[in-house]
Amino acid sequence: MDFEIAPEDQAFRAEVRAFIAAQLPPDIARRGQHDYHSARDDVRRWMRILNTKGWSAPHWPARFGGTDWSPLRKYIFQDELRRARAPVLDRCALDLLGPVLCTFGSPEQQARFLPPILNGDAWWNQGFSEPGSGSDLASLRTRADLEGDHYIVNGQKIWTSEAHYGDWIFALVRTDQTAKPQAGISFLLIDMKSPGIVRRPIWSIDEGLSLNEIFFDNVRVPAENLVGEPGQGWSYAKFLLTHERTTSAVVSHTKRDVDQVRHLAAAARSGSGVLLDDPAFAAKLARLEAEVIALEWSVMRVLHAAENDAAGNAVASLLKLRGSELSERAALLAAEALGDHGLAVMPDPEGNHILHHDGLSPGLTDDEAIGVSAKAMFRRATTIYGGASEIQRTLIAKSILGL
Amino acid sequence: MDFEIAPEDQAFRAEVRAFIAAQLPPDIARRGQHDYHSARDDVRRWMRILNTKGWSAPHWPARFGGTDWSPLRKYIFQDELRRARAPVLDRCALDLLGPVLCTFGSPEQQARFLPPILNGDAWWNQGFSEPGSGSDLASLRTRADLEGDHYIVNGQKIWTSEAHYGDWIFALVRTDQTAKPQAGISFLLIDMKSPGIVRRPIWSIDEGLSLNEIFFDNVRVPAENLVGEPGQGWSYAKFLLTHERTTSAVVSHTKRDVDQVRHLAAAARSGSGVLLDDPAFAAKLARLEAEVIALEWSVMRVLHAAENDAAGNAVASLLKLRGSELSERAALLAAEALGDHGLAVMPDPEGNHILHHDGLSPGLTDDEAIGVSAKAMFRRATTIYGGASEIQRTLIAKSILGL
Amino acid sequence: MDFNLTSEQEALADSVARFTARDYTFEARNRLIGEGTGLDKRHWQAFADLGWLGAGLAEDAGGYGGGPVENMIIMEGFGRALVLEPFLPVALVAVQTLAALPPSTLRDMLIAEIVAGDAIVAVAHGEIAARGAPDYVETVYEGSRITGAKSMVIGGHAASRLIVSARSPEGLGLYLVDPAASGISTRHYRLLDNQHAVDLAFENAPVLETLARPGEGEAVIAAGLAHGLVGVSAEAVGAMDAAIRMTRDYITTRRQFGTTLSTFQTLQHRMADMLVEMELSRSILYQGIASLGQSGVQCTRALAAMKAIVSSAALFVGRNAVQLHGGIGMTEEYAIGHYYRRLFVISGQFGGESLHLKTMAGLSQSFWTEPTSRPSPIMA
Amino acid sequence: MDFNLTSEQEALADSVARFTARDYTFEARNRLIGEGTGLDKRHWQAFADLGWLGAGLAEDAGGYGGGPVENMIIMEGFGRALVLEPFLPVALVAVQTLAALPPSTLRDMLIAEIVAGDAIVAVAHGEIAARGAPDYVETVYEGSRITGAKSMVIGGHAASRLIVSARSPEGLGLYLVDPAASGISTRHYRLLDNQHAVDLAFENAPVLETLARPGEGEAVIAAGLAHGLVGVSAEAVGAMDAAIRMTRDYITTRRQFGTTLSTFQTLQHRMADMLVEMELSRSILYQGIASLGQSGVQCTRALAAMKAIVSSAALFVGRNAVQLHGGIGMTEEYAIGHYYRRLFVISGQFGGESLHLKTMAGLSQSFWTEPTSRPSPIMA
Repeated sequence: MDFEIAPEDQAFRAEVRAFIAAQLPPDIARRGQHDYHSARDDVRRWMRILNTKGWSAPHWPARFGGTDWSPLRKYIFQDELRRARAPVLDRCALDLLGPVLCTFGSPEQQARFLPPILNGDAWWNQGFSEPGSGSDLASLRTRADLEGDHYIVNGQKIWTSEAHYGDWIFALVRTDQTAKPQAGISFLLIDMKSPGIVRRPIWSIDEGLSLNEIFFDNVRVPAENLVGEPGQGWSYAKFLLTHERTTSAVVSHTKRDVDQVRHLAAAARSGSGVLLDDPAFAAKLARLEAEVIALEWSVMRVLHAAENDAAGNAVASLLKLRGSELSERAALLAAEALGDHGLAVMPDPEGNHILHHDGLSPGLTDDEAIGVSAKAMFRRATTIYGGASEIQRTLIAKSILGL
Repeated sequence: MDFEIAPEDQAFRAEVRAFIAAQLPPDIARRGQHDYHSARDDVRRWMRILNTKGWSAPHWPARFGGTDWSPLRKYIFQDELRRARAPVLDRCALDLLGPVLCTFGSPEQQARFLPPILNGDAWWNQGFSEPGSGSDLASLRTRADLEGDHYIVNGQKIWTSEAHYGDWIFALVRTDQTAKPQAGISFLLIDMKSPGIVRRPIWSIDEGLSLNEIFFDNVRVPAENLVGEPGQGWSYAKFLLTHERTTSAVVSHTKRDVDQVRHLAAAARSGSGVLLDDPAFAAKLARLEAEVIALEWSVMRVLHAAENDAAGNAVASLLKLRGSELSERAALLAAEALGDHGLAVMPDPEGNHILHHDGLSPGLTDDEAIGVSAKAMFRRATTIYGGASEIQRTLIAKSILGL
Repeated sequence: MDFNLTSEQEALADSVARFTARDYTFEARNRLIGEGTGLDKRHWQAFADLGWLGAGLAEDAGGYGGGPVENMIIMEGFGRALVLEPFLPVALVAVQTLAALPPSTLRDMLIAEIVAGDAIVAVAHGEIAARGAPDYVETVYEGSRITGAKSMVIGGHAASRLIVSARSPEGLGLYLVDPAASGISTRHYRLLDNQHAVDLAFENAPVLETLARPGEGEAVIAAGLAHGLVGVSAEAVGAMDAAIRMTRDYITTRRQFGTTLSTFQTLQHRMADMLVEMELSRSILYQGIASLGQSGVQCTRALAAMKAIVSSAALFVGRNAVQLHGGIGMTEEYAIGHYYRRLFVISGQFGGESLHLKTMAGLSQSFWTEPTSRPSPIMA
Repeated sequence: MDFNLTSEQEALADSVARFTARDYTFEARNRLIGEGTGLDKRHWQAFADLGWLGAGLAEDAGGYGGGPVENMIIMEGFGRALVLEPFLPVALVAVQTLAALPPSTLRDMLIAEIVAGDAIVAVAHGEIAARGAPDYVETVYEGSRITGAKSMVIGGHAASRLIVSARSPEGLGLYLVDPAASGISTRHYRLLDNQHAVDLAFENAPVLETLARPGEGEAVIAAGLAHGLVGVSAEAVGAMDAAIRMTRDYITTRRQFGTTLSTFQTLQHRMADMLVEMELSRSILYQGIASLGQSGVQCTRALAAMKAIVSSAALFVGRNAVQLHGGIGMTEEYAIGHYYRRLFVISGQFGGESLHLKTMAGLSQSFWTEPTSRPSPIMA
């Protein structure tokens, strides 16, 4: 056993940090301080910069434009991006679709779809959830019927993140109505400009827009856009959900949030002093910090565990459960740090993410404070999406404890 | 609505307080400060003093030696007993058996069994739980077979509190093997001196003795000792468990414990100051205190609610659930206040409650500190006995929320 | 003690329920949010016409003879319906602050105007650095002018008059101020629950009248805040109760994995815990009301305990109501999220759990302290 | 980084498991408790013979070349079996305190005697008012004499020598003391988990030798305590893991309401949470070990975070292990209650959660602070 990070990996971190510091455009960096979803243009610009360095998708195989970094280095890279508050990239394309295409896609699909992702040109959405299917994906009903060399897609997807940006969507669709629920599902790539697609924004309780509903009405999709084998969609979905075992911990995000809370609390007046010196608040922050440390070291264990290592799997299972809880707690604590203003709606100064265009704002000037209350509200979703905490506990009880 | 306590009730409290102050023997009062189960002799002496005043069993009907006090006054009386740390009386006899005998007992049973209870002469045990029945009472197996004018009792009871003191036991026994599980159960009074009874002490994790196992081997019990109708034992048990809807909150005990924590923390050194001035500890204590206030006012609501009032029942359901949690938390906080010594075994200076007679002790001299760590351990049981917290939550979900 | 509503109180509760059922459907409320002021003048007139603006005020102070129980009934009903108008800051905090002043023509006139619905008066007392602590005031009164800043004055955007607290060497005073006066700048914003509030900056701003002289303001403002704490706690109880019922109804109908969500034991137990939090909040709310007639220290402890419990319960119930709804609970278009937003704001309003625990810690009262003969009751 | 045991470490873990399986059955442990010292001389000799007393010590300091990982392996195994002997205070705290001293004949001799099992040396550092804080020492060293009091010296009842920390104007010094010397009174007691400890009172007690001069003791004692913190956390992980397995086995066999307890979803989820607490404790334990090579502040923060997590996890797992067992979990004669008792003591040992959160709060480190070039590593 050796728990030290090797000097080469520390040097790698320094290299990444220096690159970001030099290359991240200042205006994007400033917007990154705000707790809003990254703007489409910022993501595109930043992806192109990363692409010039070959760092758009480090976790893809090198032959598809990725790298051969170790799991630890891939983690360090993401960690430094979060530290710098670089734009949050198109995770659906990079983390979900990319690995599936690299593994199961045809050479034509790989050649056609992967490069635009690397260059930030195509934004992808994930079309899994449907109304009524929630955490129970096998019950999905969107159908794709083969007619000649096209699938005709009908149905509805929901909770589609960033679909208002989306150029393409990879969707689970039912191509065989007679097979068992999980066996009739295929993995289909659909151009969002196709006739018959309607998007409906779902404003969320933070008054922000990231979720959408998508309706498919006789949408024609070329049969060549089906990935892998028909009826294998379920196994590809499971592949992508387990492929990245540590992302759901969002630990680098939460580390950044803890630092943010400290920054805000050091500036927040509390009586004649500052909030960071209030023992009760400081203890809450310290507790959060300790839990985040424990989470990060759990990530380290998973990064270094073999794929089929039982202990590694056990630890991986807790990452989403606790990572999501800490993510929300960090956001709530940031709002608490702002006191009265943490209870207020703070519109994005760039004019995005506005449901009610009333121009009202408490007028915070600290970039770190902007959007904090929206984040506190939005993070309520963390323990719901991607398998609710209740589902995670059942998984842990059954798969690890054998209950 | 009126939330003020009437002046007459406040005067009543003052009267009770004055009586206890004048009558509680100093040696008993001092032992009352220790967090150990009350000694049999202390209970007997104190019951006789209360009996001279007619206050042994205020909640019994007046014609059986009780009082016609309002529910609030009965509560105030118990509250003042706890405030003074008077001995904890034989609750099985007073709260459980008494009401059953007053309601369902024959005149002969009432005349024979009630007066010795009032005078502290007879100590009663409750014989409900059995190995394997736990929270599932209907599955009990101890049988009583009628032979002539005697029942022959065979079986085993467990978790019998204070059975090492017991003169008599009221037990649920199966008198009809053919009836449905709950219908074949009767309520039988058994003299603990009967041949065929063996008691086995069960030392608990506080190294104290309050629990016992009782084995019945062909124990002959006169048929006249069966209370009410054969086969009605289940309904009597339900009657007694719901008769006192507020006792399970143990709120006066916990109030006393909160004051104890404050006392200990004011004396406990912490660096160059005292623990009570440590903001983190003070906040924990304040949180506990606030929850106890909420619990006590929940008790008030139940005391003033009609028996069949749905809202009152809803509140009554939470009393055991939260009362037990707070009871343990108060004990844990008292142990924490003692620092290193809260981790130590503290033998009762009177020589009772000792499992390992090794004479070792951290030598605390504050009567309020003695037994604190034992209490912290013993209170682990509060959320288990009398219907575990998990059972209580299910009851609330089903009976109040209709889930 | 009597925990039952009188017939008049029943009638008041019914009246509130009828009003909200008719005028405060979720759709109607959404329309009001869209209008951008959080205040419908017809609603406000209805509050006046129905007597609610003076329902919790003694007759000799210009009210309709009720007290904190009447306020509780209204606020609980408003909590159930997520009423947006600044009833609490005006009809509870401002009115009870005024009522704690010695009688005077000015005081009586202000109360009469508020009760009639003709004036909206808000109390500008809290400051950003106070974080809810009632006794921390930096704003200064000197030479008939006020300089300083006040934070999150709910309803302040609609107020024709402000009651401003400010410090002098002799102590806290209260001043009547015209928000349109020179030297006052206003920042209007929306809270997460769609209530409207303002931050105010005073730079040598003139006062119209002195309401409480320096050193006399502390007790007066404490009385107003005490009613505010009770009112917001009652509102929380109403909102929690409604959120729990809504969640119960949702999980008993929503099907997943071939059954309704309500059959899952962990969800049942979560709902039991939510119910417990709500009922404990209601219990300690009653205690808070009882404390309004008690001496200063006892009242301070009681209200701090109340708000500490209510703050944490509000967050717990609100968060879990969304959790049990799943994705739909996160949407603007579904009601439960708005309950969470209201409960979130309530959790921090008048100070959060930490502040009130700190207040309690500073008092160290035994549970059995004799109620003394009420030396300094917090309300008249 | 490598999270796998080396083959030597695997062998050590197997060796510990074999020893505890043979010598530390629950019945054997109960017999040892009955004997009343918490120390079986044959066990201690076995620890020496198996090389465990020096397993975590570098060769040049007189050990067998291992480090904190070896200590972790032993302590985790001891935690699983609830070993009673004062291995942690002697082989970790005392040995590592000595190892942090500059080499000297005396130091090397003491280490050699401990490693050989010939001497039991305990560190008398904690004081009742310190509540676990490592830097609070009132005990005074003046004129070659010690006056003051030390609290909960685990294993102190069996120690032939004590390392006592005491304050002089120049700072903290460490002194070798004969516990039988004049001026020392000892109070021997048992902890709730059946470990034995002593409180010591010094009244002008003589010292045998000065180990660290005034002002040089702080860093030395910090090194010993750091290893103690890591060791007790490893012990907690072992005890939690064993308690979780035991509880899992119990609820999968125990029947109630016509089914096994393990079919109830709330119990499944509780067990999941218990497992999560244990795994997070293990993760942060690794972090704690990694920190031993880092600079003072980073190490202090890391160890405080570790113990804060472990303290609360130990209580949570211990309490719920008993809860899920029901009544039988409360009995002395059943093993799970002893796990709770051990985990309860661990939770408070070397300071509880509150203390360590306070320590962290005083540091305010960013997560991305660059590891500097190790200016003042906590261990040699």
